Amino acid sequence: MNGKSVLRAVALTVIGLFFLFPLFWVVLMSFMTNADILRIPPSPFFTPTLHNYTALVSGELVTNVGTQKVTYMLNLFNSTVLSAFSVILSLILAVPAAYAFARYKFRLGEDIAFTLLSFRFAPPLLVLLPLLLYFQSMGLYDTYFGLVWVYQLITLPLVLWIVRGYFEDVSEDIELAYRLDGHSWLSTFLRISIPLARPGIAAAALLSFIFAWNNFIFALILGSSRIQPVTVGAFAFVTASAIEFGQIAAALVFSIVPTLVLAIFTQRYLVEGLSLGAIKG
Amino acid sequence: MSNKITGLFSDYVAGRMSRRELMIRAGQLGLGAAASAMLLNQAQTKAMAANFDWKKENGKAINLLLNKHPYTDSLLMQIENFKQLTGLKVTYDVFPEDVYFDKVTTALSSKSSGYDAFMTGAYQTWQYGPAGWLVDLNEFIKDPAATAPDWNVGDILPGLLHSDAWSGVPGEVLGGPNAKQWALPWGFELNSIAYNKRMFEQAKVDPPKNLPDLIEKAVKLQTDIKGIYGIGVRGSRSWATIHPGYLSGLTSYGGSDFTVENGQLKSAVNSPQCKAFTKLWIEMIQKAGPKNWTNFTWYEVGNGLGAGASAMIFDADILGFFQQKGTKEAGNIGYEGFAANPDKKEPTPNVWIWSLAINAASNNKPAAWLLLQWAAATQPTLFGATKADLVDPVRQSVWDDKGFQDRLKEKYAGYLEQYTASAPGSKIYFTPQPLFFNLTTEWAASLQKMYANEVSVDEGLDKLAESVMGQLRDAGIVK
Amino acid sequence: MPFLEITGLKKSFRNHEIIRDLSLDMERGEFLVVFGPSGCGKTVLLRLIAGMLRPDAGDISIDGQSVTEVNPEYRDVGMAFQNYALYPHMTAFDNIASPLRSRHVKEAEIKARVNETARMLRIDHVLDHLPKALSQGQKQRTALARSLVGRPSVVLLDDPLRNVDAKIRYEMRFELPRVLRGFESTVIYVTQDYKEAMALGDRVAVLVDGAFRQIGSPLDVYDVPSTMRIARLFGDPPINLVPVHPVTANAGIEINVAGATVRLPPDGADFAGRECMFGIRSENVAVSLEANDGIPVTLDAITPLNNRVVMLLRGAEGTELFASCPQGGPMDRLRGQYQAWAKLDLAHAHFFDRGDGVRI
Amino acid sequence: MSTSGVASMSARPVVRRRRARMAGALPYLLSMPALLTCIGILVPFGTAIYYSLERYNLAFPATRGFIWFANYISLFRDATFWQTVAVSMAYTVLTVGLELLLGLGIALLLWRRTLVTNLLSVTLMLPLMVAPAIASMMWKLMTNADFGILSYFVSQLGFPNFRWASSPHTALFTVVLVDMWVYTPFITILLLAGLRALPRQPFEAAELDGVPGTFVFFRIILPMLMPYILTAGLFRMLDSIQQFDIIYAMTQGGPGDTLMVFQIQAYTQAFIFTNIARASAILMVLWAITFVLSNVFVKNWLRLRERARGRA
Repeated sequence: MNGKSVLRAVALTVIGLFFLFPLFWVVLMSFMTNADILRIPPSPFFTPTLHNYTALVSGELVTNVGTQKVTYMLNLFNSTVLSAFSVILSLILAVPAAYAFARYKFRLGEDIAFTLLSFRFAPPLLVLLPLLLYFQSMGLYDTYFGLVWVYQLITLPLVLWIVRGYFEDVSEDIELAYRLDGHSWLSTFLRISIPLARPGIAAAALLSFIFAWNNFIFALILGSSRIQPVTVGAFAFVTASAIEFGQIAAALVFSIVPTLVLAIFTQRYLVEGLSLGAIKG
Repeated sequence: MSNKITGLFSDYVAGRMSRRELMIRAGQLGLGAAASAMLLNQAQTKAMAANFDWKKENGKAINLLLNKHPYTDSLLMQIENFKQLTGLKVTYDVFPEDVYFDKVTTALSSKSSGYDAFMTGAYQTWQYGPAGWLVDLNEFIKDPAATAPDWNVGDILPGLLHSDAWSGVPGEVLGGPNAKQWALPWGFELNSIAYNKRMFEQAKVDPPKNLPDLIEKAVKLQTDIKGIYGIGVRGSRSWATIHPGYLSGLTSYGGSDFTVENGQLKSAVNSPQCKAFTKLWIEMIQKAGPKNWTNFTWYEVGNGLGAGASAMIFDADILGFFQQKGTKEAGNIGYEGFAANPDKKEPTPNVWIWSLAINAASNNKPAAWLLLQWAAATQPTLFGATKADLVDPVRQSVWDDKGFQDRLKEKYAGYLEQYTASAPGSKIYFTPQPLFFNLTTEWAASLQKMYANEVSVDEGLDKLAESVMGQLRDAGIVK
Repeated sequence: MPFLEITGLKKSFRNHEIIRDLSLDMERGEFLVVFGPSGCGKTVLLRLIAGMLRPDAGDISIDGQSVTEVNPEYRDVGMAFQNYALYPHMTAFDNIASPLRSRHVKEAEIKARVNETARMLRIDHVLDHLPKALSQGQKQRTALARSLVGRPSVVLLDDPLRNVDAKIRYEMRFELPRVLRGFESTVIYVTQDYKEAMALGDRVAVLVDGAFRQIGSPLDVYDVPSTMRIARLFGDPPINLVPVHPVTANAGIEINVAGATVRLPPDGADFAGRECMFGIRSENVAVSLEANDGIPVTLDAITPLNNRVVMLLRGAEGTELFASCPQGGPMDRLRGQYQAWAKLDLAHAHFFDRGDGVRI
Repeated sequence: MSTSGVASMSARPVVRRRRARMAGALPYLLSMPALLTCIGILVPFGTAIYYSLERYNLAFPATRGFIWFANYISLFRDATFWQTVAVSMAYTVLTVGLELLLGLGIALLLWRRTLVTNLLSVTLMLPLMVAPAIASMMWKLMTNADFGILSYFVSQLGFPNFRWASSPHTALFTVVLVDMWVYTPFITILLLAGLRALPRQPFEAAELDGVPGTFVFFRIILPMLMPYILTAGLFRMLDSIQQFDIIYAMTQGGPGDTLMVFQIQAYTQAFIFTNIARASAILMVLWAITFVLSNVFVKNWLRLRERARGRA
């Protein structure tokens, strides 16, 4: 092992510690009682309990002030539905658009692209109150549809701009070749352009899913408690009587799982696809 | 069987049987204490129906906006009884406290009829009321047709009832002649000392008598006992930092947020009393407060006491109450009324009141009032106070109730005494005005600066006063 | 009637004219080599024929039908790209099969035809590989196979031998015509290599600055280049070009080449007094070391090239001339500098206008 | 070769259909759905602009009225507002800058595909999957002076009085640290994707020990990676300048006014003080700044794309 690779190993270890230790600690906490968590000084030695998880699943949380109802599973479901549909819709809308901006230089093209991006930087707070008014008058208040629509502000620009970059890296000749083989524009788009941009699409899908997953202000203001995502759900363990840190930790662990699954799934595309990315003409 | 049981309890409620006898007979029928309590509660709820038509809104539906809180738990435990009693359909949204008021403010501001009634603090009504989002509950309270004769509004602690009533004129006294009853007190907190008996014994000190004494003892405690800090109080950059210990102490020192001269508000945050007290307060935190005081919210204060990180707290009494169960220091918590000013004997605790209010945009106001009326009625309050954690209850009769007192004596030694000492002087000591949150938030921020020695107390408070007056002027509240 | 007919084609990008008024006629089954330096507009021309670009003016018609308005997929044009443009996510087989699939040919027949074509190009053993697993030569053949397998009426080959190593390039020079003949397609073959042009084409079209400057048999282009530019592009070593000022002297025309006076044969056209360029290819310059006839020059350097030797001559005024002669002569073993005499075969001399470079 | 093939071919009638008329409209047809879906948001946005030109505090319905730019003027006269601008900028520059550096470094370390790096490239994504609001709660606990594991470590390292987010001197450092923890993976993913999308051949040598030499890095990798860096930086900038969750959960903008960034200032105005007009004005300024900044990013992005194109 030469000096350079030693250095490399050290660097990776330090980085790994910085990013993973807090999570490791959270996982430990998810098996602790609140009393164990609030020890001075904190200590990794304790008798583990599944109570935090069972409470989340059963929806019954027994605390120092009686039993509380926990809707976390519902929150988990909501988050999954909202994020998944938001991403799917964004892909359907943004991938063709991204292709248009990447492939054709057309009048107002860049302006439209920038406008679409600019939706990302309208601060949610700014539009929330008016949005609430319109949602109520349009009957969109407290509907998944309404939220998925608003979530496009978060997910669509991201998908658009990431995927666009990848389309620009796909060689035009390959598309032309396929056209000359006698295939229509559409099947060229579906069978050549999209597969070749797949790593980008995978990355964009994953990231926008994460951003949709982490948002909560929209659902909070534009929906009732039956439609709230995990983010709001986790706050429910912060009550006047105590912060149930163990619950929050367990909730956090749960909330990671769906995204993690998606990440592992897309990772395949990232790795596989990237080797054939950037087939420049 | 079930008839037999219900019959049994209705007999008791009708006074045809002693409580002792009831419990024995219930035992014979194989009922545990908890179960009997529920049944008793049911029977008593039915009894409420005797001399008032609770069913007048029968079949209507109301939707509640509630905060995740032990009070809410107590309400929901009994909600079935309310449905039976009134024949109303009740749905509710419960939101975590962290985001609760964001939800309330937006929901109300949209003027939607989605929620008929909701939980609120008294301070929020100073915004919601003038904004026109609330109903003046006097319409109902004063209307015999709307309110049960035995509901007995007089039983609700007057200080609290008044604290929820305001004319909307900045500076005009709470509960004054032409005040509107914006909300109905439901459960409340007054501010006093909760301390760790174990530590106090170890350091051989007894509960502090006043602020200088407190500082002294706090310092002694944290020098005698390793790894703890003397006193926990809130310190985050939020209005919530001002209203508990700080304002209670300030009041005791004769300070106040405003003075009213011929109807004109004048900021008093830089009065000599205020400066004197604030100096002590900052000294207290710097000498014996938590290291990360500026991050301290309700939760850090509570955890500190419960987990044995702090020797005492000066905050809501129920915060100490909650730490008595399920925490490391459970059982070691003692309670003490507190008058900060050495020259004063009677505590003057500021209070936080969880209240219920009706949305002005609601289409079912009478139905909503039924819920408020029921929730704050003697019987459900008593149930909450004894079987759940509706503490502190707002009804004198509940405080006088033997069952409730027993419960406190049993598990919360000293709590009742603390309360009796504090109660007489406890009310909201803020001057009602719609910029309450602007003032208190900025106040907290400048306390943080003083704590970090970025500004002197005098300078900080002078700046604060100046800025407050400026904002009042901009808002057209003062000339 | 021509099979492929291009008339008055124009295309410019950002008011920069790439194709200017280009016309071309091709017979069915003809093999045309388009030869031109890089940046002459070859790629744009191909994209126009393929239909990926739309001309600003002019018309393209195949088999009597105008295709200017027709989408690429309907033009029945095949193309092999310089960079192959293989589909990286498909096997060689699927790459080649693609044109057939688009026409919903039965799988059985697809299999037969792909294998047949692959065999012809000797890549039948790698059909199940992904492009990234293929060698340069195999990629190139796959691309070729894909462009041919559908037997399009027009096949465009964009410098297909550019990126393959010398050996394969050499083989393909022989192989391509054979294969293409089998497919009876009308082929446009673009190259930057004049030897390829000479070797392959029935006709060579020289594309310079977006227009064909000369279209003819490879030999015509070599022997009778229509412009100085073309003359330069063809030939290795490059043709000798000397600025001359012909004068009428004692009943004939004389020019001054490398400080010596050369008398032109009487049949030479009369261009006395015109500023022009005198061009002569190296093989038409004979060099002798003894006989004191011809232009006195210094023989500066000698290098073998293919099966000839090339000599660098320097005349008076430092004019440099290339001469070459078959190997096996006396020149082979010479090294260093010599006094020598160059003799020009004026029958193969070219004269170009010094202004527009057009042949005189 | 079989003549049958030829026969079947020449038998095939060559139909050359005309080009669809909409050819020129295609790009518009492709981008319109996305645009139309989002355009709905412009309506509330317009309303918000209007609010910012009003005197509008929910608590004083009576005094509501149109006052043109008075809100903006009073903002620009307000020292605390400029403090807000300064803090937000500092926060944005720090987070985006540090995360780009760290993210790029990690991406390079993970470039070479081995079992370890593949594993890490997923696990290092984990922090991004935790909602910042919740992550910050955890960080607040872990940096708690009494119960916090990190405080414990730091004190073991000899800094028993390190105050993390509670001291004006270290508050910014702390929230930036949390931001880096949460969002660096975002950059890493994008850059790793870009890195692995680069044509490999030029770097085979460089890749041997996984870390490319400085020359290769600055002359080849960095330029080719620039578009990806800009995309990543752009989106980080958009989120960073609008940061709310982390700072609010950790310090609510304190101590003092140390961390009163745009969104916290606006949130306090809108939801605590019910002063909708002022909040809208603040956010409009934020919007304008964001607009300009992202314009810079996009312009450069397009320029680089063009150059990349030229190279290709």
